[in-house]
Amino acid sequence: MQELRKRAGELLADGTVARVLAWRAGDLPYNPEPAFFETEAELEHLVYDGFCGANLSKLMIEASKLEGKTLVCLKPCDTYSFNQLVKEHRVDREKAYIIGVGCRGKLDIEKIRRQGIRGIEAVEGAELDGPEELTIRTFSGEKKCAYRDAMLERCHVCKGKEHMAYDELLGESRDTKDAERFAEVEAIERMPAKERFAYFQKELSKCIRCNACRNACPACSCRKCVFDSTKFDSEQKANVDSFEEKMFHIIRAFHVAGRCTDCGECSRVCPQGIPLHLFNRKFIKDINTFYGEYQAGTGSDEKAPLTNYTLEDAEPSVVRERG
Amino acid sequence: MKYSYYPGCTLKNKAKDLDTCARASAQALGVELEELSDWQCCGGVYPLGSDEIATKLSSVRALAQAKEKGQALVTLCSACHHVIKRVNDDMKHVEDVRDKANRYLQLPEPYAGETQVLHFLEVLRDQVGFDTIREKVVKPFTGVKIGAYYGCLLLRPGKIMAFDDPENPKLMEDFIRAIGGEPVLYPYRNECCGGYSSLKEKELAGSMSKTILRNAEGFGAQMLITACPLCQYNLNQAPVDLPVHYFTELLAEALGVKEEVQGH
Amino acid sequence: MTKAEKQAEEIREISGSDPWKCMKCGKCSASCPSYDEMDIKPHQFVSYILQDNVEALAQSRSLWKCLSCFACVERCPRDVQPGRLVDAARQLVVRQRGQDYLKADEIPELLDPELPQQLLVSAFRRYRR
Amino acid sequence: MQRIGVFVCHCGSNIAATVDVKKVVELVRMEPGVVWAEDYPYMCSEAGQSRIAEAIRTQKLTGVVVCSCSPRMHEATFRKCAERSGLNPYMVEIANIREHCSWIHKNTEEATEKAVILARAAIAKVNLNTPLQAGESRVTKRALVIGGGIAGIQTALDIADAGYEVDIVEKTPSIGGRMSQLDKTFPTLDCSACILTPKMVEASANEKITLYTYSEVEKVSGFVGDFTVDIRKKARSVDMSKCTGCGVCQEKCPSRKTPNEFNRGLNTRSAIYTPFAQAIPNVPVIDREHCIKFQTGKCGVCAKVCQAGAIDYEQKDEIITRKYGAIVVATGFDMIKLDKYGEYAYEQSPDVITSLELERIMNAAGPTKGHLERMSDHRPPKNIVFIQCVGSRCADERGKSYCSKICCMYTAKHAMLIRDKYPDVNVTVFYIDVRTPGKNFDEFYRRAVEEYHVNYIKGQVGKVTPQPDGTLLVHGVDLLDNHQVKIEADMVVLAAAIEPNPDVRKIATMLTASIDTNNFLTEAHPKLRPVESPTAGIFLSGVCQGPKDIPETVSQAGAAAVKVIGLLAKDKLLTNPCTAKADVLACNGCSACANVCPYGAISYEDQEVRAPGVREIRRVAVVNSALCQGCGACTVACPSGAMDLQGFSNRQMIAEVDAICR
Amino acid sequence: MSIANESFRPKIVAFCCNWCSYAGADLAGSSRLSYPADVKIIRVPCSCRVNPMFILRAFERGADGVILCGCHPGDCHYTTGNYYTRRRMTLLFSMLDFLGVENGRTRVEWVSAAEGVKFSATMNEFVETIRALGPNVRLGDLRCRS
Repeated sequence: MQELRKRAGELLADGTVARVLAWRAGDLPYNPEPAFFETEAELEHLVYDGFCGANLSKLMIEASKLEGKTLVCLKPCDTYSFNQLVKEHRVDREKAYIIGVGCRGKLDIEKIRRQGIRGIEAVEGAELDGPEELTIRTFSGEKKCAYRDAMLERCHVCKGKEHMAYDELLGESRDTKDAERFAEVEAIERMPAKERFAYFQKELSKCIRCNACRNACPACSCRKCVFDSTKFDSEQKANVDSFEEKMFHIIRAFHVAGRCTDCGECSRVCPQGIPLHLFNRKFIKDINTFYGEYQAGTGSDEKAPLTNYTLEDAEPSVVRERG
Repeated sequence: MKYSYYPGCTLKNKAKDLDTCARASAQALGVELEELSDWQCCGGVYPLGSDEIATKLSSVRALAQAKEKGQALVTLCSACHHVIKRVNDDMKHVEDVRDKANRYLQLPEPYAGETQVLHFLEVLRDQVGFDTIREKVVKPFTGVKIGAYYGCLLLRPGKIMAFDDPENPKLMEDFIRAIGGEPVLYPYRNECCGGYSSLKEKELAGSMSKTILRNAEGFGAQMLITACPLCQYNLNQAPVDLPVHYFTELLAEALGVKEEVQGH
Repeated sequence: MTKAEKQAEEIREISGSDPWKCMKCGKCSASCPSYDEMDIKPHQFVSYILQDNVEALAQSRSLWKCLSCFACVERCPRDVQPGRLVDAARQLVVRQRGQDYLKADEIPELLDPELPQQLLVSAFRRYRR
Repeated sequence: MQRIGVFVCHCGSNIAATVDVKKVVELVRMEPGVVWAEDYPYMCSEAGQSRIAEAIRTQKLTGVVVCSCSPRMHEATFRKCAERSGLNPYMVEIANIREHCSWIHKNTEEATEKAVILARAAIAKVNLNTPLQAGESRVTKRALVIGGGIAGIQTALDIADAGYEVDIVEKTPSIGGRMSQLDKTFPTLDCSACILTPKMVEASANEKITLYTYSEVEKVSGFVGDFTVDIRKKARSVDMSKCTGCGVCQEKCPSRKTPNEFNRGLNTRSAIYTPFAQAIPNVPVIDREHCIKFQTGKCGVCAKVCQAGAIDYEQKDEIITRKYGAIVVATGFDMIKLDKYGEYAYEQSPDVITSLELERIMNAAGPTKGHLERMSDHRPPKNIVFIQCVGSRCADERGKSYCSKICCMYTAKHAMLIRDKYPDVNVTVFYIDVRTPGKNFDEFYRRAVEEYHVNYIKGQVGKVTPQPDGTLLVHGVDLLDNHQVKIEADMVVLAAAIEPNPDVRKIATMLTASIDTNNFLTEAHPKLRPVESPTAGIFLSGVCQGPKDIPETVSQAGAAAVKVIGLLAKDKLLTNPCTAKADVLACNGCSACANVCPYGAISYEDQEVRAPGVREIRRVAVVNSALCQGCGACTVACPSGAMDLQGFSNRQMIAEVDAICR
Repeated sequence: MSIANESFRPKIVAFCCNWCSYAGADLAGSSRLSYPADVKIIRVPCSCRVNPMFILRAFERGADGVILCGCHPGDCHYTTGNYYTRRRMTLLFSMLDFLGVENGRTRVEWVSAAEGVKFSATMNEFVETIRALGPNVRLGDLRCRS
């Protein structure tokens, strides 16, 4: 963290960058938030630890419009999103100075809470070079929790410790993958249709349409979302319960299919804890099965699966035939 | 190469040569034919009625047994091959037959046409390869003009049997070349010999067989080969002096294992 | 539905053949090795079914003369495959009327020492209940 | 709010017999926006159209819905009617209550209910319609004809005659096509070459016509009026400007074993060759695959003997790019392969031949110099059997489902010619039906029977069995006499089915012209637009569209030419206004739309975007409406809905969905 | 089929491309090849014009089945449109299946302008399937607030 502050300070000072995009402490010890820093003095508020899960690449859309370069701190998985945004002409690579920051997995406060740890006052050992065990101070004393057990779901299916884009690297990264990426999706696929339906009905019923997922998702970056515009609407809008409520998540997943890098921000930010990444990951799995392995954001100029085709593609009836 | 083997009734009796020569040749070629335990007669003719089930069950039993062993099922007699291959096709594609047969048989695992049914000639062509046979031949039939007689059952209906081009087959001709002989092409090689009509309509079968033999003879054949005991019987009944052998007899002879067989 | 219609329907069902596809080209009859023995010729079989004239088919000698050589099945350009209709009619007759073309007591005189089992088995299946 | 008029057509009884049109009128009156509704027996009639025109004027209609037949039938009619009455033609929508309703439903209540729903959907759509203006595009005054057979030649001659430039691209070294392989033509029995050769000469001499022989179409882009085509001129290895056509090279060429395609492989030709004596251009090509010089490097005899120094072993394929206003497909046909018909012994016996091979045998320039003889032993045949419908009218995968149409007539011709020249020869024809619709056709067939005593037997042949003595035993049946027929023939002629030239699939794909399951090109309308492809600017000539004989082919060739001339005579074409359009405010500039556009119609520009609170320069999508064909692929690729299709907009589609599901 | 299903009149939306399937439907009409009136056709220029939004909207408004018909792959009037359709719909249908919606309710069929028989047969079969499935409840209930 100190090193990062120092290096950011240098780059601000020598004019390489006009501002720094990183994280600063939030109102609680475990909710740092994305922030721009424009002076060296402000940098003392910069933090970087296991709770800095937020993917900053989407913020580069706005930053690209500003004068001068922006220093942006990207974790290995964030760089996929960054590349995807560059590919879609949303972010100007020339306007970014990327420090590829190290990552040993990011933390999910809910996972700590789920272990019965309540009244959290502080969490120690979350820093990059911290121990394998977290020490959590609570109202009722000190609790311990293995770092690994508090990791976000997405870190258990880590895409790897390599940065796909950077100008310089700072800090060690670790591949934290210890689960099968598609295991959850497959488990649901194995359920009978009625059970699947019940499962998703239960999950989606929690949605309060706060749009947190949409706001966090780097692929969901439309200037104006179709669910906020009148482009697909008809004159009878007021008479029925709105289209968006039912279909928002399906369409959202469809719109980002082939573009989603599986960064997991949607699930991380959902205040209701809906496993929204399942939609995206189902599409990724299908794309891999039907059209060959594809990972968005690797920086290749391969065509995206939904703007591509082969003469021998599977027919839609494959869905029915596989039962 | 290990296969389940279904000999059929006639091969255990009147057509022993067809069977024993095949076994000896197979051994010489490194093919293992494992006879199914307590197989039952296939019935000789494929029941065309789409609602016939009982008459198909013996074939299904044989097929299911081969499936359990994870082996392809090899047959020699054209009639058995025809019946079993077609029943297998029904089990694969006709839901009604499949359901009913499985309900009758109560197999540990339902059978749905998984077993591959091969005629021994197909094994020779596709699995062993005629080039390999050519290399292993010790007594080639050099200069002998041999006509292949396919008959009906191996070839038709072409879509299901998928044995060879039903109107212009060449598998047995390639076989004849492999054992060093000279194949004689004659147009009646896939015409009917009279089949089971020879029981009651001896004249009909006789005249049909005669036409076939005369035609083959006319094109210079010195002998005919066949895979079917009934064809052999019918052709032999006709008053034409042209020997008709099982193809396995020639194969065993060419491979130098015929004495062995007859020694038994 | 009259009885005749019902029987014709049954034959169509058993055979899985669609006689309406027939264009009366006669390739079946040209290919049939038993043609001369038959009173109702293979191509006529199709017309008889279309006219629901099953009674005539049931009385026909042709049922017992068909060799099941499948030449008509293979060559039919319209996928009607008259051989299947013949066989279905034979089935119907054998099942419903218990007619046997082959009587048990005539068998001994038909046998000869060379005769393969296959022949007997096939003939029994074809000619008897 | 629109002021919509709804017009319900009875179509005589076609609609009114099943749909209660009065009730439809009554119910649609209650739909939002509808200010006028009426029914009429024939809306497409002049009287019907004038009712629409009058309502537009008196009721000040801003939108029109016609409930009638398919829009593919009369949408254009009603749009023109609206335009004449001062209403933008794109404010008209059709509810298809005939093909999609009255003709397929029997129950009046059901059909009426459905008709009302279809009308509602159209009304809901019109409520959201906006006037659209067709753009204009220029017309390149030059036509391309693909295929240099009689169809292509005739089309080109007619176009050239009207004063337009036209190019013929022919794959083989000479124009002439199938007709040049024929000996005589029915029903007049004139010599094929005698009537074809003058046309070929005319085509080559016409200064408006450019021939690209030994050439193929490689790439096609653009659209009606403005196609850009790459033509590959294959290396001929002979300099066309120097060659005098003396033929010495062909005589001296030592490689003589190549099957002669022109004679259907019945004899062989040299590696340097012209397909036939009257070839145009009369310049040989070197078949590099069979040329000793190209295969081994040694030889060069042709170059040595060529006085004109025309042989050029270094010649390369050349790509020519040209612009055309219209393209005519005249790719013709071939006979099907007979390898799956083993029962006719075509592959087993050289004396079993196809009808086209017989044409070559009968032709004085053919492999037997016109003497009728067996290919096996060159003896004259005594008994010839013709078998009809080999591979035609088949329900299985061995053959074709259609009637090849020409076989009955050419077989009568063959039978007659043989009986005329060789009265001792017996000729038997096995037929299923004899089909002779055409002027003087049945008379022609009857002459074969009555005058020439050709033996016609109704019944198909089961099998042809070659006998040891060289005869061919034909196993047939006489269905009328009800007996099997066995004929000892010494020659059997098969009327094999014809099929479109296999190349046509590739060409159709390049042209985006639709093709049916048999590889015949589809016409825009089977009755009313039989020489046009549904793709604008593409026309059809000859057998590529369906089996036909020479007179029919020539008529169609002329008709295609007239359509081309009609198109080229225009200076400007109106373009389809139903094109994609981007809303720059919502455009992300992500390129998803451009990635799926098949026409390259979408580009990106940095534009200044102004909106409340926004004023910036952004990368946004721009559609070139002259290139856009209006498929809509881009609209779905666009996640923000910024890309929309005019005439089929997102909101219009949603309105239709809502109206149907209401 | 139960009696309840016999009386059930499903709402079925068929999107048909103008060049092939709509013409195929016209041909079915002119050949008088009937199919149930439950099917209502919406004309689109190409199957690739069909946005998943349209399909979900139809379900939301009470459709019981949605079928999309286009030119056979390789025969698209616009060369490539149906290839995109094929991918989009495969993924969309797979997702709906994943969510537990009956996969028989959605379908894509390639019907050429010449295939009036196929058009009618397809519609008959599709209506049959939907009737057997009964009214579409699940999709309608798949909302954020149950």
